[in-house]
Amino acid sequence: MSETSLSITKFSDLANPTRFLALVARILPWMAAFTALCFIVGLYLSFTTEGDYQQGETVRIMYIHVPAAWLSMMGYTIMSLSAIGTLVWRHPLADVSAKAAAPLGAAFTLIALVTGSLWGKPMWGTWWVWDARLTSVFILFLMYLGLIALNRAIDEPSKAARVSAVLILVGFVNIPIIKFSVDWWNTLHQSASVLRLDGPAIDPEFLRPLLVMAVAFTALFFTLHIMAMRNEIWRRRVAAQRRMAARLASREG
Amino acid sequence: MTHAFYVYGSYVFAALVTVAATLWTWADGRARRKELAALEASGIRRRSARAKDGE
Amino acid sequence: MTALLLRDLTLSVRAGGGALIGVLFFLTVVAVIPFGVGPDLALLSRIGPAIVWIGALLAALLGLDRLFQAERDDGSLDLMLMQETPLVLTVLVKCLAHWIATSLPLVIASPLLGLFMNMSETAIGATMLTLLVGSPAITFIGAVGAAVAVALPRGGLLVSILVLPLTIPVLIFGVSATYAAVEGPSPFLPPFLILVALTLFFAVIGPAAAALALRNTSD
Amino acid sequence: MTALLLRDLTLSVRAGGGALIGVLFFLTVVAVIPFGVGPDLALLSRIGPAIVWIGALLAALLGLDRLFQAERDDGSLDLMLMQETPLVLTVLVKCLAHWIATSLPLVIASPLLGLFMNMSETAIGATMLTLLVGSPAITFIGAVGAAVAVALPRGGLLVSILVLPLTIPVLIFGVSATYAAVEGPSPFLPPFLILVALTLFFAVIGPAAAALALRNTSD
Amino acid sequence: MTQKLNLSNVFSLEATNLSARRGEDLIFEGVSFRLTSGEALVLTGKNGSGKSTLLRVVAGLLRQERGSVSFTDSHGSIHQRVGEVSHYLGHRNAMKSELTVAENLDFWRRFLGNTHDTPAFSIDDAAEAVGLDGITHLPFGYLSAGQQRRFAFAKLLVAHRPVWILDEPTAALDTSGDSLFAGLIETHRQRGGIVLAATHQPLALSDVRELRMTGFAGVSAGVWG
Amino acid sequence: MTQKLNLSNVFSLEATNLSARRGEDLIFEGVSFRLTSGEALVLTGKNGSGKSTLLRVVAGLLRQERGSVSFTDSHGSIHQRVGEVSHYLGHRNAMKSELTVAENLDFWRRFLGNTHDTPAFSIDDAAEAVGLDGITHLPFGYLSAGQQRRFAFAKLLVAHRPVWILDEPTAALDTSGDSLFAGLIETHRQRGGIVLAATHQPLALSDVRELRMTGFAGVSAGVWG
Ligand code: HEM
Ligand SMILES: Nc1ncnc2c1ncn2[C@@H]1O[C@H](COP(=O)(O)OP(=O)(O)OP(=O)(O)O)[C@@H](O)[C@H]1O
Ligand SMILES: Nc1ncnc2c1ncn2[C@@H]1O[C@H](COP(=O)(O)OP(=O)(O)OP(=O)(O)O)[C@@H](O)[C@H]1O
Ligand SMILES: [Mg+2]
Ligand SMILES: [Mg+2]
Repeated sequence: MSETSLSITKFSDLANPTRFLALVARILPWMAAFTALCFIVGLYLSFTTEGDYQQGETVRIMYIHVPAAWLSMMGYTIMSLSAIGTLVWRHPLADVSAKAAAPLGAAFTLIALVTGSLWGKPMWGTWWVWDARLTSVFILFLMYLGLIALNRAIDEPSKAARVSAVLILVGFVNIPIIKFSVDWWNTLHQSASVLRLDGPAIDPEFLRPLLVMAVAFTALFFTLHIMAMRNEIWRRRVAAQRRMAARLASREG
Repeated sequence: MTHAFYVYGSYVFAALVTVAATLWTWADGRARRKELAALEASGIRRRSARAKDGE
Repeated sequence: MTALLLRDLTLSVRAGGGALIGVLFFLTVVAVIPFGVGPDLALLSRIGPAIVWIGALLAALLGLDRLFQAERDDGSLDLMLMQETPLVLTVLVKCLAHWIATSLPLVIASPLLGLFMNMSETAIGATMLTLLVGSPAITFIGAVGAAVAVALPRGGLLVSILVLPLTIPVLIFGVSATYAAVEGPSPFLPPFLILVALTLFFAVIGPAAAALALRNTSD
Repeated sequence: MTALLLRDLTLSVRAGGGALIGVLFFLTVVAVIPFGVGPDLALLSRIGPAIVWIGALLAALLGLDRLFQAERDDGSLDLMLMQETPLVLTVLVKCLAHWIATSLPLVIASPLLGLFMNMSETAIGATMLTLLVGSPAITFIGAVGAAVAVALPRGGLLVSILVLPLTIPVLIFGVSATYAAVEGPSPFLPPFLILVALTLFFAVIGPAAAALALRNTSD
Repeated sequence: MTQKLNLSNVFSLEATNLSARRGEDLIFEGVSFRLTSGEALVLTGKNGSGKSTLLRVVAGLLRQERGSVSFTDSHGSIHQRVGEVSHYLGHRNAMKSELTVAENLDFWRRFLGNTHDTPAFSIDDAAEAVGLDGITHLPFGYLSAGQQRRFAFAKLLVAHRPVWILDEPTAALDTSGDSLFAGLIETHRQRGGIVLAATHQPLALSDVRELRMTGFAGVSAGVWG
Repeated sequence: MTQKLNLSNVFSLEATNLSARRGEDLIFEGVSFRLTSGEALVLTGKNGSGKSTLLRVVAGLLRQERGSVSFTDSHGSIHQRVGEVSHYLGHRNAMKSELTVAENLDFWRRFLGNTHDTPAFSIDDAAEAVGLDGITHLPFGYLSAGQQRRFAFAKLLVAHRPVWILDEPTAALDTSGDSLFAGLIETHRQRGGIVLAATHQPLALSDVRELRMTGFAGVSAGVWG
């Protein structure tokens, strides 16, 4: 009895939330500072570079639309990796990571959708079309929302994490569809011009602010993600201690 | 600027969402920290913390 | 495993089960669409394949959400989880039974439906073929949702939100293959092969994910 | 009776239940139709009302077949049958709860759906109105089927065959009233009044027949 | 026990010459009994001997082949539909696993209503009476089999009915639960209630009458004969 | 009883230091036992004390928090997945009420397969063994509660499994059913089988070990500390 309670199993050893919290406390200020710096540079570049001869000033929408679109996919990818961690290694931090990434992913997807719409009105003459890329991004948004709701619906966090993990992995098929939809169907949407095998086909004039903004958005994502993970760990810690307190109280009473 | 509405609209919207997300995350963290402090104050301590005290 | 297949088929005939419901639902749809498009037969035949496909999607989803819940409610799921037979296989067979009971009748009835929609022979043939090939994918995707729904005594609704969108690619390729066969500047084979690939893909992923969900949620 | 209404609504939110499912189904269908019929906005807006109505039918049917089965399976139906409250009233309230949970959201969402389908304001208004008036009839008809399914544990299939066709008139008058409002050589009122009459008729007949079937359940 | 009873508060449950079919078989025939306030009748018999069938006939859930059941209330008027004045606790618990215990009990309390003006228990009191206070906030589906049965019984307490029809009330219960239920049933009888119970394990009740069901009352071809 | 056993046919079921959670509560902790061929362990305890939970952990239907369960077969090889060599009879009967008894049993016989080459009962023999031959053509839903439980037990006979995990097997049974089941369990043990049963009523078994569950093993905050 006493032996088991002392011996730390491999599982809980790996997943030491306390150690994670210490790490976060150390790197969080640096990450926040880096994010802020990137945004300052990125925004400066975004508004000082030339407009496109074809798209005019609206090309500036690209500097947020494209990074947000990338991050909406990256957020889901991070959730998928976490889901693997949950199912294969049963790592509690993976549960936390997947849960914390969902609202962030949803936020960036929303940005991509809205800025895309705002770009579409002047460019295509309509806010919204049911085209393959737009539809699949919309589906991604719905899936984020669904996963958030699913997580809330199950009151047992570890079970919630395992169930969501399965769905996250199944939903991952949507990511390649988003990425390659423009190649598979000829749609209104621009095809890939930055992330291509044969190098970017875009003027460096636009590429520079785009890349800086992409880095800034990514840094923001990770900063918020580890903050949210820390919150989630605290939340569970509070829940565990409350439960313990209730039990001890009822035992005495 | 041509299409200023769309350009600024995008930037304002993106700013709103990112700032909201940041504030929400931060506020959530503060609330959790307060709860933990309250629990600590009411005498419920973490196992490891207790162990350190040599309980 | 044939035992399971036979049992599920018997059950679907005996208890509220699918069989004709898809076809009936479909007939209702066919009865209503002409009001929208008017007596324009050309138009009707144009949207025909899409309508048949949507009907098939909806029909496949009817009752799918209870695929595993019914088993859980009477305790059979426990015994199935305990067996040596890979759970994936059990899930696969259950999907198959569901498909035979609800989607296959629709595939078989689709020529009749095609006639109602004034579709050409090629269109009818192509619809039938794509349905036959593509509809299993819908069942497999739905099975994942059904398996997750078992875990949620309180929230099966969410599952459909999560899983339904995944069927859209199947639909898109199914419909576009059919149109390619009929009108055809674009060739028929590429979308059709993608459809086949999707079905095969989900035939692997679907049961595997469903089995994983079932294993992780039993209590 | 409000207790029953509230409980059923709570259940529908918690357990696999309706609430948003109709709207979601609908969104999926809408997202898919353009892939099928092509991004032809005029066509889309023409078939819009029919599609919204079909969505409503489907939403109403989802889960309706288990309206009383779930109650029987856990024994609640026995207690409901024993009460002094007229059984008709109980059935009516259960129908109402089902309608609020599954059809009403679709009615409320129909303007949004109409926008997606590129429908005109008149069309949207007419669809919403006819849906509001007509969809209860579908629920009432379905309730009869659900009750019979409980009474005949091994004849659930029959029920859908018998009951589903009854919904076709509702659908046809609903859709034709909408089109009359939009395009209109034919006047709007006659089909609309028939729709109202149908709903009132089934509001009386449906619960009465369902109660009768439940009283006569075999065990 | 009857000394406590006010005479104006005496009612009775009467069954005359009942017979019932299940499928096409006659399960029992010529069953008659009369119970007045405070009396209890326990049905015993082999599996499949028709105990549950008789209870369901009395509750009005199954139509009898012949005979009649009636309830005479304290004013002397006769009710044919005994179900309306009865609680029925069947093999199934009639609770939704998705709802919490409190939600379930609250629903039944309001749905059943307190037709007879004897005060009923509050939900917390009822939970305490079945020995499970403090867990009414849990979803019903999260409880163990015995806990579920206890709360199903608590349902009888939250709304008053003079007649209790109980089908194996103590199934899945531990010994403390057995005596708890016996106590609750005794209290109900002391307040003038009538109890009709089917059971395999002897219930620790005082002064009960017993009816032994034998099952399969014989082949009679019914109207086709 | 063990004298009948061929030594090469001796297997064992071992649980070491098991603990399990339900919801977030630790239900039991440090449960260990070892059963060899022919032995039986009976779990007792109050309602909600964790009997069913332990059985489900052993059957592999619920994941333990810590500890392990293993089965050592007659060749000495160790299986981690005890479910595969076990029959589990839970609170629910795992039979479809729309199908006839024969169809149900036949399905389970073929689905479960006879993994161990000990011959199993035919469907009619199994029905006879539980005392209900002649009604296997009825739909399962048409049976009385006790009859349903008997046929659920018959399921254990139509395919052989060395370990039987029984959760209140005799719930809803009459006294003759109790002794019938006790007999069948004894026969299984004499053939070398292992039995693990949770029950409130004493089972008429010879020479059983008993494990008393106490429920709620204590507070622990888990990894979140
Ligand atoms: C709501 C509507 C829109 C959505 C959901 C959307 C979504 C996306 C997504 C997911 C990406 C990333 C694709 C990748 O990495 O390959 C992307 C990239 C891009 N989008 Fe959009 N978009 C929308 C509207 C628009 C509009 C209207 C335009 C301009 C006319 C536009 C121009 C671009 C460009 C130039 C890229 C970068 C492509 C690359 O270089 O890889 N988008 N969009
Ligand atoms: N699905 C579940 N989720 C959460 N908690 C549960 C669940 N099932 C049971 N519990 C809790 O676990 C505890 C043990 O339950 P278990 O079913 O093992 O008890 P038991 O000993 O079998 O009781 P009984 O004699 O009533 O069958 C109970 O307190 C119960 O509330
Ligand atoms: N729905 C039904 N349809 C047809 N026959 C039925 C039905 N339910 C029960 N029977 C038959 O009626 C007979 C009596 O069943 P009943 O449930 O009344 O027995 P019981 O005395 O309650 O038995 P138990 O102790 O097992 O609960 C049984 O032989 C059974 O097979
Ligand atoms: Mg009975
Ligand atoms: Mg138990």
